[in-house]
Amino acid sequence: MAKLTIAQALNQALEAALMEDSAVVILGEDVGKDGGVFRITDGLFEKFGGDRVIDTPLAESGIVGTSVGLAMAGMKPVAEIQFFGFIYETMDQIASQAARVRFRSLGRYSAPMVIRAPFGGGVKAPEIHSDSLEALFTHTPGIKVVVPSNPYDAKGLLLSAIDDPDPVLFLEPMRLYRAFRDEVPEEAYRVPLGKASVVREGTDVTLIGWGPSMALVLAAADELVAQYDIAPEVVDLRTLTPLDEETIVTSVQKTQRAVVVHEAVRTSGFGGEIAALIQEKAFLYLEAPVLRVTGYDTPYPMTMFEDLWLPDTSQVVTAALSSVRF
Amino acid sequence: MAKLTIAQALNQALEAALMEDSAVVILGEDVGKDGGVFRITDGLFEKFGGDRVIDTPLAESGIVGTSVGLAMAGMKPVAEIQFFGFIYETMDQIASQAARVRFRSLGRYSAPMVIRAPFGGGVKAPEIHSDSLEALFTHTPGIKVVVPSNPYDAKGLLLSAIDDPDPVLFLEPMRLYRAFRDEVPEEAYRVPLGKASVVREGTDVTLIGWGPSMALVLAAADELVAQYDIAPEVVDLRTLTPLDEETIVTSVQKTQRAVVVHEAVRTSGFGGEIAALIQEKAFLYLEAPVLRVTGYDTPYPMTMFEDLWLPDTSQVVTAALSSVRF
Amino acid sequence: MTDGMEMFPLIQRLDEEGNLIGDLGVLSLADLKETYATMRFLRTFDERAWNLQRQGVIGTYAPFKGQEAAQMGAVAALEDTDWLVPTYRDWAASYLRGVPLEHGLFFSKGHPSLGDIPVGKRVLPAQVVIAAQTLHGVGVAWATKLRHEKVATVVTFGDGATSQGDFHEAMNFASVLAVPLIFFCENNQWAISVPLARQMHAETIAQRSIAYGIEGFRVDGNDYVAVANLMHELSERVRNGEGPFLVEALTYRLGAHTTADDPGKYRAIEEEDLWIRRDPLVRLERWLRAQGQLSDEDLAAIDADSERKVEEIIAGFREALDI
Amino acid sequence: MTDGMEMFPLIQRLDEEGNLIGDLGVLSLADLKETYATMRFLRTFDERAWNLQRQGVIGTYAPFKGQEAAQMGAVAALEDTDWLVPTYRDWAASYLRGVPLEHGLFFSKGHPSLGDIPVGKRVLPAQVVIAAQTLHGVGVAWATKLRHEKVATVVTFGDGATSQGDFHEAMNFASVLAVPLIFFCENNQWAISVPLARQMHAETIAQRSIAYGIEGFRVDGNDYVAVANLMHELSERVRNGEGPFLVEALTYRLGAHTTADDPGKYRAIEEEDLWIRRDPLVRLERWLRAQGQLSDEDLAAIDADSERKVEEIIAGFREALDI
Amino acid sequence: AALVNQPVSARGGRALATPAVRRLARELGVDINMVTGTGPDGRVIADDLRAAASQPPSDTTIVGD
Ligand SMILES: Cc1ncc(C[n+]2csc(CCOP(=O)(O)OP(=O)(O)O)c2C)c(N)n1
Ligand SMILES: Cc1ncc(C[n+]2csc(CCOP(=O)(O)OP(=O)(O)O)c2C)c(N)n1
Ligand SMILES: [Mg+2]
Ligand SMILES: [Mg+2]
Ligand SMILES: [Mg+2]
Repeated sequence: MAKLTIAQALNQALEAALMEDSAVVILGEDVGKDGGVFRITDGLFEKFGGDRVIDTPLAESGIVGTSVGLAMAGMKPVAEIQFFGFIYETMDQIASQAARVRFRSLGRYSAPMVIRAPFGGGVKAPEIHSDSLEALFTHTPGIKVVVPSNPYDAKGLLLSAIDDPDPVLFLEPMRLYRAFRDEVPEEAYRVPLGKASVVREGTDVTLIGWGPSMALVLAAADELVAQYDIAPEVVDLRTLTPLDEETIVTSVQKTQRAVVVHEAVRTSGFGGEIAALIQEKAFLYLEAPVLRVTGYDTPYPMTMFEDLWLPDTSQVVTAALSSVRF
Repeated sequence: MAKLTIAQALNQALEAALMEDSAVVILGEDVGKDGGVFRITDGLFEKFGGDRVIDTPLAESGIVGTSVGLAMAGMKPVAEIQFFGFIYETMDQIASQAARVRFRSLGRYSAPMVIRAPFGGGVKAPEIHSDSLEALFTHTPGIKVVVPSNPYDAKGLLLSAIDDPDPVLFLEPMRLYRAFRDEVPEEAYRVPLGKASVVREGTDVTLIGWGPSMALVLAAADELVAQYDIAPEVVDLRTLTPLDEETIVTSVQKTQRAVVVHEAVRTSGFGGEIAALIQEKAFLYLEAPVLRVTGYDTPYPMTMFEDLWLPDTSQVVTAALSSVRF
Repeated sequence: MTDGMEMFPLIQRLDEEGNLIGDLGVLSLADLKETYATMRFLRTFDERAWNLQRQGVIGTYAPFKGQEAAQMGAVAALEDTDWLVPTYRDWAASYLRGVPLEHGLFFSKGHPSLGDIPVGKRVLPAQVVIAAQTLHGVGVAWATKLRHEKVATVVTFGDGATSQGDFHEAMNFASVLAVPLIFFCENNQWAISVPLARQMHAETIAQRSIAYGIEGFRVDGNDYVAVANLMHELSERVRNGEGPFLVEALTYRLGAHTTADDPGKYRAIEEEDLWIRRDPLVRLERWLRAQGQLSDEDLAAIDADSERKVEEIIAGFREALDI
Repeated sequence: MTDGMEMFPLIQRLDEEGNLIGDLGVLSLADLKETYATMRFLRTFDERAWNLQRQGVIGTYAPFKGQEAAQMGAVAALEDTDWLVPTYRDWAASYLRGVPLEHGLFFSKGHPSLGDIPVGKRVLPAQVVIAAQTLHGVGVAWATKLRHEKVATVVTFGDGATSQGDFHEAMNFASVLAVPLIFFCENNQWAISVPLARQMHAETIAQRSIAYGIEGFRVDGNDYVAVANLMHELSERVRNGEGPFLVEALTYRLGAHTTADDPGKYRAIEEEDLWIRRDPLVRLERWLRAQGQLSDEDLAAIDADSERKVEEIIAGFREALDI
Repeated sequence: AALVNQPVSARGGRALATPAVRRLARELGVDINMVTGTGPDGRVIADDLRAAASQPPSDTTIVGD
């Protein structure tokens, strides 16, 4: 099997989708000739032509709003928002439009569309480019939020997202685009939406993350095992909504402790929802409060200081230790 | 002292602000001659003229974006967004612009501006008009979120919001605009931002709400006392960010139980943040999980069914009872 | 600076006195008789809905009174395979495309059936967020183009909607992508309490087409003959790949913005009177009478028929909702 | 359909051969000698910044090479009390308004000092979100109008920015409110990899002014004499309450979008060559030489001076960041 | 209804304890508020409960069921 980066795995998924279904079109800023600023759509314009892979004018609401129309009329648009921070421009078209099509029309229409966006920090990008805003969409009924953290999931989840009959926000951890390679099957396999993955079994504390934070969580898990003889269970949520509550609750009922890790600012981040859920569903099992390792409650800093701002492995280790030792 | 509705109290606050400071201007859709669709700015156009109370073109991003410019250049704009559901149009100008002015310019510029918006359900308004989206902004560093629930607070908080040197989102529970009257002093008093109010002292369970949900919380509290001999402590948050953690934690340490009530959909609502916070800060005191009474995880329904969808007093009572009996 | 009125002279075929300027174009006398009956029925419905709200039977209703010719003309040229992407005031237009008029009542009642477009009818549910549907119109038209279907899409919106960023993005996308779409603006000159002159500084909405390098048209929206003919021409042209186009239909909201609104607060009675004289129904009636095609008896029959149909609709509505 | 090129003929005063068409207008020969020296210095800085990135000293940098005349002209007429509301590529324009050039390096380094505008200078921090600043420009200009200050505001943005809804809302608000603002578009013909023809269907950006009922101008953005003269005229007019205006300055991004970008993927070398011949610096040099006002020695002196100043800036920058 | 005598825990009648310990108290049928905590800050820990459970019930305490 070929070893691919997340970027390559995504490119394969998009190519497979374009081949499988003539209703699939890719649109966004610079996704055509340029192959996207992160080269995720590289080569697709050349292979499928300008009717399938479309450079749009520079207007995010336009990209998402026309996608809603395309989708209602039977196409399957896969829109790229160049950086997640620019998603603000599209909030009405996502939350009041795409997410409500099925509801508004009593199922007469649906909006089978995917909005892809690179997100997360650590790549020294300018202001607004690195923000983690997934919690805005986990609070938006009608849209699914999917966040892969490795090449295998990236390909399989993206194909499932494109198959989905309703809108899916697909968030790609840009720091991990080319950070490592994994074995990725050639064929167009699917990874189901709505299922978390227990990437490491353990008994002492459940570490929960998604997308970019999985890198820290996995490194912290190694350290906990190696240095502290602690056996963490590691859960990669993969899909934030609909949330796989069962996997989370089962794990915490076993370990009785949990730490949630995300890059987004702390207040009202998705970590708060996870903590609220755990204390509600596994209350009598808890030996320690659910702890959160997150970004600070400030705007994402200028990148000279992003490493100071971003949660890191040692913070995850510290949180896990305080949980275990509580 | 005059007994005023929330609507009248807000009108008084706006009039006082326009009189006190020539930098204050009011802008929005239909705020001028029409006095606003809820008549909150009634009479102000006549009193202060079209340079101070301005009907803008129909464009919310334009309203907020020009307000950012006005504020950076020394004015104190008070912008009205006709219904909170249309705030999506302005997300970039609020979250990436207004909220970051001070941070971006290292304090060289600031954006002293208020964005007012009626919100919440129960008034049989069309689609998108009734959504409770406060959690999108509690997740936005750099902007304060203020939500009065009664006439006295409404006036005092709005004046404090206008005084504030940074942007404030001021959310007005439209169902309560004219629901009842309270004594409101004539003068331009202030109610400080960032301070919750313990509106009823009790020992058995802490009920937490804000804005429209306070109506249910207070009714439920009465019922708990009268019918179940339970003494709830009632906290009206008034300001969501910055949050008055101390008041919440102190109360829950005393009562050992908490129920949070909001109209917004459950997942990633601000109730999740409150629950996460309580289990973290008062963990060893908790006799029961923090419970949430919220809207369902669906788009706000067509209003024929809104009463079925909206949280009601009996749900708050039930949650308080399950907490106490846990 | 450009004089929009001069660049986009008002297209008219039937003036407010009921005089035909030129000919009927693609329309026939029979068409106009039918149109008149339908328009009268729609007017009856609209006024009746208003009264139902006043009686407390339904909630907030947005009347289309005065805009019947614009809405009917907007869809006059559409085939079964064509699309309509409407806004919240377009009950008349949607009705002609197969959406029951009850939907207007469902809307005012906050009933979900409002969104239940009959299967096979190519109409989107009424849009509440101003201008959001303009982008959906672009997407729908683009989908038909990508599939090489020979169909036209019409997206409707108000004058106020042209201030929104989405309108601009839609016009720009549509023109760059050359999609088979007609942007149809019902310029009723008010956005709730804001008159057009405070909504924009340009003289006409039609001139906004220039910003996108496409053709624009300004038509008397109270003149069904003019609107229908223009839309026949343009929908044929978009089906042939010549779109998009922008049409400004100059009309007037004779009623309040909604039943929750009081126009007395912000607009002059003289203006209303002026536009009452320009009523689209009146000029059609005058012309038909002048042709000897409409007698008092005909009129009584049309009215009776309208009443009956409206009663039926309301009965069905009440039954559906059990009220 | 309207021919934008015809309606908005390109305003030129110094052609690419260095021939003056007409006269210098409000500028003097001395002005142009100084302008040339400054432009050369700015070019030196920009090229040096590019190299610093290649050496790994700084991060992503957005070069303004080729757009110097447009940026310098945009602010040529501004007084101390006037405002500039710039976008992320406007280091040259901001520099002339009192913002140290280091800020361009701070930006590429992700250093917060980027936003630390010197006290007393009426410039906003560089904007990253495309078109967001156009609305801030309207607000700033509106504030000055409300306070009856007699000042002009200039907001700058790229061609790509004109596709955003915020641009439209800004143009519309500005025209309705009649604010003293000049919208200055640096049309460098590319938005990263997207050429203007895929960005919009209209022939010119200037013609978008018609949509708002305001005056628009299309000027050769590589011709400092033309841009500076136009901005003198317009800033005086906006101070007198005649604004807003839209200016399209036709220019070209000679470099890559940023140091992270490879234009070879999407644009033809012939096009780049064409615009190298239209370099704003070259035509100024030709003209000055023809006037006998620029010798090889003068040039060497200017270069030496530029180098020295750039070295100083970089030294200061390295010291500030301790790198 | 439960009839309870004067609580003896660290803070005026209400025990400090993790929810998991509270569960154990339920399982053992011990009124956690009657148990003296020996954990950090007087927190009731599992061993405290087990000790309390192995003691014969005091005649003044009846835990209702
Ligand atoms: C984005 C948004 N902002 C505000 C509103 C509230 N609103 C409803 S109708 C209306 C005026 C619309 O005017 P126009 O587009 O001219 O349409 P008309 O009502 O005249 O048909 C406003 C401001 C809304 N529905 N959506
Ligand atoms: C809202 C938003 N969308 C996308 C981007 C990413 N982006 C940065 S520059 C750019 C192209 C801008 O083109 P133009 O406005 O012509 O300015 P130029 O770079 O040519 O100076 C894009 C798409 C952004 N910064 N903001
Ligand atoms: Mg917008
Ligand atoms: Mg209107
Ligand atoms: Mg450009």
